Amino acid sequence: MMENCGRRRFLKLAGISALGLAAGPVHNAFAVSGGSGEEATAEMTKNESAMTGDHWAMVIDTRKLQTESDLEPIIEACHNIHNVPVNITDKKHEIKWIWPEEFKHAFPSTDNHYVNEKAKHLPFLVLCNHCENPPCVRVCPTQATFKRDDGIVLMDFHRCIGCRFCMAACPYGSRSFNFKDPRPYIEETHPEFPTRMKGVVEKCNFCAERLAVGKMPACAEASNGAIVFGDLDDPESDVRKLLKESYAIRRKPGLGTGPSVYYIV
Amino acid sequence: MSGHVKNFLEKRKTVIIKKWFDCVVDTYPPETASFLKKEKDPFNNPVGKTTVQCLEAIIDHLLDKRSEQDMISHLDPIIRIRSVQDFPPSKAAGFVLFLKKIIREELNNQKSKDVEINELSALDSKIDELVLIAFDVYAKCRETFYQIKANEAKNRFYKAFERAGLVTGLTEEKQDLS
Amino acid sequence: MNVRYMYSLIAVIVLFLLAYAGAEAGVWSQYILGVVIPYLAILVFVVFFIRRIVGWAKSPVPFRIPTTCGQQKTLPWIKSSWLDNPSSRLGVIARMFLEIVFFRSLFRNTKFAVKDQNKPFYALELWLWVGALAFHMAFFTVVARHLRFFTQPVLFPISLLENIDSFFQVGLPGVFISGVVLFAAVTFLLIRRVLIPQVRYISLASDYFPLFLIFGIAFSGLLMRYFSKVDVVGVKEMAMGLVTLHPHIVEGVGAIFYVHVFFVSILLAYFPFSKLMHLGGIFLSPTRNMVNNNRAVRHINPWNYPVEVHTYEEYEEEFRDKMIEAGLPVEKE
Amino acid sequence: MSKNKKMYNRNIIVAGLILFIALITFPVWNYYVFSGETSTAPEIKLSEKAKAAKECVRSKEYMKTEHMQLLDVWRDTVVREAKRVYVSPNGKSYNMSLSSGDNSCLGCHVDKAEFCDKCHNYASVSPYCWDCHIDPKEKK
Amino acid sequence: MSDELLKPEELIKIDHKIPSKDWMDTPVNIRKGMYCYASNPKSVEYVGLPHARAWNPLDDDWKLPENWKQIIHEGFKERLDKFRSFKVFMDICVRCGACADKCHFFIGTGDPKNMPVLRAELLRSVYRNDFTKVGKILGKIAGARELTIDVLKEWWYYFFSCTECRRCSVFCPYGIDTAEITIMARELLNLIGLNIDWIATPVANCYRTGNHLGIQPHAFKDMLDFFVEDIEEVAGGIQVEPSFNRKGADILFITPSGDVFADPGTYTAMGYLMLFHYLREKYGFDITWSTYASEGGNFGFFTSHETMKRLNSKMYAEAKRLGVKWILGGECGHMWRVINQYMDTMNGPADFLEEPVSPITGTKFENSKSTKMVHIAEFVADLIKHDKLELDPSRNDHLKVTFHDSCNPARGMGLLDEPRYVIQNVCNHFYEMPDNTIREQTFCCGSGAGLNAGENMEQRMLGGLPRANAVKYVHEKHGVNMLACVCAIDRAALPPLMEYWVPEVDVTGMTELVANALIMPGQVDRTTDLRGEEIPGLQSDDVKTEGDNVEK
Repeated sequence: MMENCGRRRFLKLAGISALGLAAGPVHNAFAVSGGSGEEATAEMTKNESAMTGDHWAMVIDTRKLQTESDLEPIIEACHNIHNVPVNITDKKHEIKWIWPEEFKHAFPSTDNHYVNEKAKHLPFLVLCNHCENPPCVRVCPTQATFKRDDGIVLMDFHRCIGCRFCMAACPYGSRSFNFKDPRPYIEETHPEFPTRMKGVVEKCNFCAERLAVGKMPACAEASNGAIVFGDLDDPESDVRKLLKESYAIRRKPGLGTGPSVYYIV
Repeated sequence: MSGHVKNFLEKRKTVIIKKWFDCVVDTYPPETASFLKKEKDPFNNPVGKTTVQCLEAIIDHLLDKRSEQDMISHLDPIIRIRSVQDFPPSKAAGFVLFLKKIIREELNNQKSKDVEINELSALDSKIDELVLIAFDVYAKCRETFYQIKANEAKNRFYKAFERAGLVTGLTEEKQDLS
Repeated sequence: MNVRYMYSLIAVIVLFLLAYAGAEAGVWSQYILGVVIPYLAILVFVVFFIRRIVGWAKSPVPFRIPTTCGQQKTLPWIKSSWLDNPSSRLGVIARMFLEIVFFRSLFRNTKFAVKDQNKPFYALELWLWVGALAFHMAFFTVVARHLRFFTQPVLFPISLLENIDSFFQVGLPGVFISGVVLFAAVTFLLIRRVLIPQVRYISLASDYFPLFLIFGIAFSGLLMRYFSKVDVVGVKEMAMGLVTLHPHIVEGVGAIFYVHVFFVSILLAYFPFSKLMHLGGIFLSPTRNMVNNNRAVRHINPWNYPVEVHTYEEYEEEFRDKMIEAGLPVEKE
Repeated sequence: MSKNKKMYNRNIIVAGLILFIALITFPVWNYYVFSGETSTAPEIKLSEKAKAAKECVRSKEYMKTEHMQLLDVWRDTVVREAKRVYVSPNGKSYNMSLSSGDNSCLGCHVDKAEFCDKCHNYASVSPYCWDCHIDPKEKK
Repeated sequence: MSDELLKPEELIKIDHKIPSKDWMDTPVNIRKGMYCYASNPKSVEYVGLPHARAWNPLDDDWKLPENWKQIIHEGFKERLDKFRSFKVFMDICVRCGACADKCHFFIGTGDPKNMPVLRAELLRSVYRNDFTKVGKILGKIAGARELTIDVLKEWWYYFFSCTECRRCSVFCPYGIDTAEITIMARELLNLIGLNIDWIATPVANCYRTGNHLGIQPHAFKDMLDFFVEDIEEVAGGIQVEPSFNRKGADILFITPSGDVFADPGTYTAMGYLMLFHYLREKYGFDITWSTYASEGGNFGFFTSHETMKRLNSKMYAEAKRLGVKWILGGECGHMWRVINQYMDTMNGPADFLEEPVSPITGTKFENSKSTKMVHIAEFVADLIKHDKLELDPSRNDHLKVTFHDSCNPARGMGLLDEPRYVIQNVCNHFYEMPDNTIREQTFCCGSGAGLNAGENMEQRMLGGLPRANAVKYVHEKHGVNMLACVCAIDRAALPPLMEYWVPEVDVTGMTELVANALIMPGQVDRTTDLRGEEIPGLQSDDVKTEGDNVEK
């Protein structure tokens, strides 16, 4: 059943659905005689242990992340398991999923010119905001970037054609482009997760592959509780509780993209 | 003539011309008809282009007051062509009559109540008039044609010989046919 | 219903049924379809193709009759059209190249249209050109790509071609653009022949037959690749068997493969007896492959023979008196 | 008049015909003159694990011709629908992954070179799976 | 009564949807006005062509020789063996249809068999039946059919409805040249005595007297003498002195006899005389006319290769007899196709002549170094380029000129820019017709290749319609009133064509325009053009020119 669905999409993409219509009956005729005529009876399901949610979100407690060295293990954990090529020295070609940013860059629209000295020098951990209204999804011509039902803005690397419209559309600079083959720049590849190829855009995926097997995102796990991940639509969730307790801000709220990453300051 | 017919013609002009053109063009063999309809280049398709231009002009001026001389000039190009093509006179000039049927069809289609029966018969007689003019034009074209034919040999050779004084004795009878 | 295309359609359907039945009947008939017929077809193709060309070559080109489509080479300050009116071998080669590879004469189809009253503009009427070019280019690419079945190891240019052809990485297996274009183009050419009355009128059964056949070939090919898969490794094994002259049948490859191969064989065998010979003929077309240097270099007609002429002497004999009277000089007073 | 034996423009036409024959017979002489490589199709060597498992996610025939389609479906389903478990017609569950984990394709068919590349090379198919996915054995 | 006959519904019904029958099953309908009379047996006999007899195309019985099928079959075979063009063109057409709407006869008449592809199929169908195995086995399915009397009649009708203009060949992806096929078909038809009189009689005349009207030598001279008088009148006392058959002249001049005998070619002939006179006075130019080779045009070309060769032979023979250095050719269409593509091969090598050099400018005509014959447009263009002619283009100011490329110089030679250069230097008002109707895409006058008869006037009017239509366009847009050309058949065929379709436009030759503008040495004020018409502006008070009151 699922396979049928997949084939339909393929046809649409290939632009030869007309041929497909004509081919259908002939295909069936041949299927009996040659090749394999097996009926598709397999099923595809989620893992039993998979975490499910309606609106995944992240709350970063900046009070607990005071210095660059607090951030380092978190970043490393992420980049490591996702095979992010960290050895690229050329700043312009740098690939990053999660990284430290100064306050004024992270929150440029705050109209307070006189930020307190502490916040001014505090490194803020930034990543893809998995917006509620993601502009990157709107501009993607191949639907390689899409928004899942659980709120995660995900990239299908198979489909990315490297047009970089999404990079232009993202107001947070959360996306990086592979100008060259990333493999030589990865210290140790992690076989569980694929690398990318040249000409593909990448970004944080909220560890969708870990959620699928019931694990928390790598950054949250490595943060000693400074990063909390959970379902925003669940009033009982940790994130909701946190947000109820403390004052939190989001990046560039004026743009109306609705980030799912909150910062407690 | 009152304005109803005029309005109607103006409103449905494109459709009427299209239908009329199709009818006229269908007087040719089908392979040719499709060429005449399809080919847009006026230089690769002078017959089709002239035909459509003339039909347009005729519809535009059908109800004009002082139309006889104008109508001749509108009918001339198309009939000039048809008169040397392989048509009997009835077909070469009779295409005008298609208009009657087409206008009636259109009136029916539109369920137009505005146009009264006497208006319609007035229109019919306009078209009849047009047919007669068309026959005049046809006759004129054929006449021109035969004059050209008759004159050709004369113009081509006789004239030159005559100028050269190589022909004598016929000068009195010489009449200019051109 | 037009009998001409019905004949051809029925012929192709019959061929299909033959191949289909053969593929199902057993190994012996598969052997005929997969080995005997392809060998025969190639043999017929090569032998009769050459015979046809040699046949043409046996007729001389008595006169130099290029169609000149541009300014001749003349006074040095008048720019001549070296390509459309070639005055040198090089020009002819370039002209032939553009003709054969890009169908330049078809491209010439300009149309003139008057838009606003006095502003004429030219448009190119290019559908036939686009269709024909797409068809031939795609056909060539598809054939070249098929060499992957006939070479081992697969040669670099062939894999390169494959990579370019599947540039748009859509789905799995990746879509070859050439295959889709070929199918679309052959459909277009077929529909054009059936639908445009003018072209239908001039078309013969022998115009529809190859189109239906190639349609069948393209269709079965696409079917095999994208829908009703066959055992590609088995296919290659059989193809290599043909190439190495150790032919054999691989079982379980699928009937559609035999249909495909049978259609291709028929096309090959039919080729030398049909208008498809324009492939060879275009090289021999005197109006295109000759230099227009007629007045500068004498062309020799191998069968030139003396003819009876009306000599000056005979002429003077008849009119001498009148000539003398008119004061015209004569040879004999 | 003409003897009907002679060919005109003989040289160029014969040269053209020789070129034509050379092109047509290219695969044959290419094989005999240059490659000479064995023409038989490669045998797939199953890993011990695969042998032990006896069956794949689908039948052998199905996998032979449709594996690319299956993978195409898998990758979409995994990425876009977050479904990662494949329950085969006979009820067994598999991890819908090309290369990660024991229960993935390469988890069972451990030798990519033997299992994938051999046939792909033979049929001149160069899937771009491995541009991103990592063969655990090749892991740097 | 009129109700019965002319009910629109009925008319429409009758005319709608003629069932599309296969062309092979549609027998030819030889229509009045659309065919030329059969050849006069005397003419056929005179040149010794076979099966001379009186016959009528409208009769059922064409009085064919008993074994006509065999004659055609053998003739067909012989030509396949002799002409690669013929053989290849019979085999490789794919019927793509690119040529279909390129033929002026198809455009004008709408007769589908006038599509070049179908015209050729008339012959190809028989070829398949007689000479290919597939055709023999599959017959009609393979597009083959037997040669029957109906097919033969069809051949005769449609191959004498082709002007061999080669326009279709330009668009054919294989360069299939319908002219070539028509030439072969006409050769075959001539084998059984089927020709048209407008070809057969000129052929006989050319053969005997040297020109297609059969004008005898003294009359030819008289005619030119008359031009001498005329020139004296219009050119203000200039006394030109043409010479004839003069041995030892530098150059021999050959032009179609139409220029000497038929209006408006005669004005072109006067132009030649004035030009030569000017050059003699100024530069000592030495040229002679010939009464023996007094026809450049070659109607043999429309009959058979052999006849073409027989007529063409006179040019070299005369040049040799007179001992000239090279030959200058006048304005003519198919004459130049023959000279350019056949003459040297057929009747050369002309090793008794010298490689042409302009005695005035010293220019070597490299492109004609073997054939030794130069086109007058090339010659004059060279003179103008070297500033050897004193010209006053304003004398042509009353003319708004467009140029019609004649088929043969355009597509069988490539003479496109020379005449344009000349005309633009002698006229101030020059306008081109639309691009797809000029140069290599030029439309035929509709009367070429021997179809310039009187009886087929409808055919000529329709064949010339595309050309006339383009002229009409520039006439309406720019006020063009003069159609220039470099072809004698054009000068004969275009005037009636213009008279019918665009009556305000007249026809001229290139050299007439040159002579109009040429400032003759010692001339008194010229107030008229060569036609004796007052040039507006040069007269104290303008007199309206006559042409204006021609009735519409």
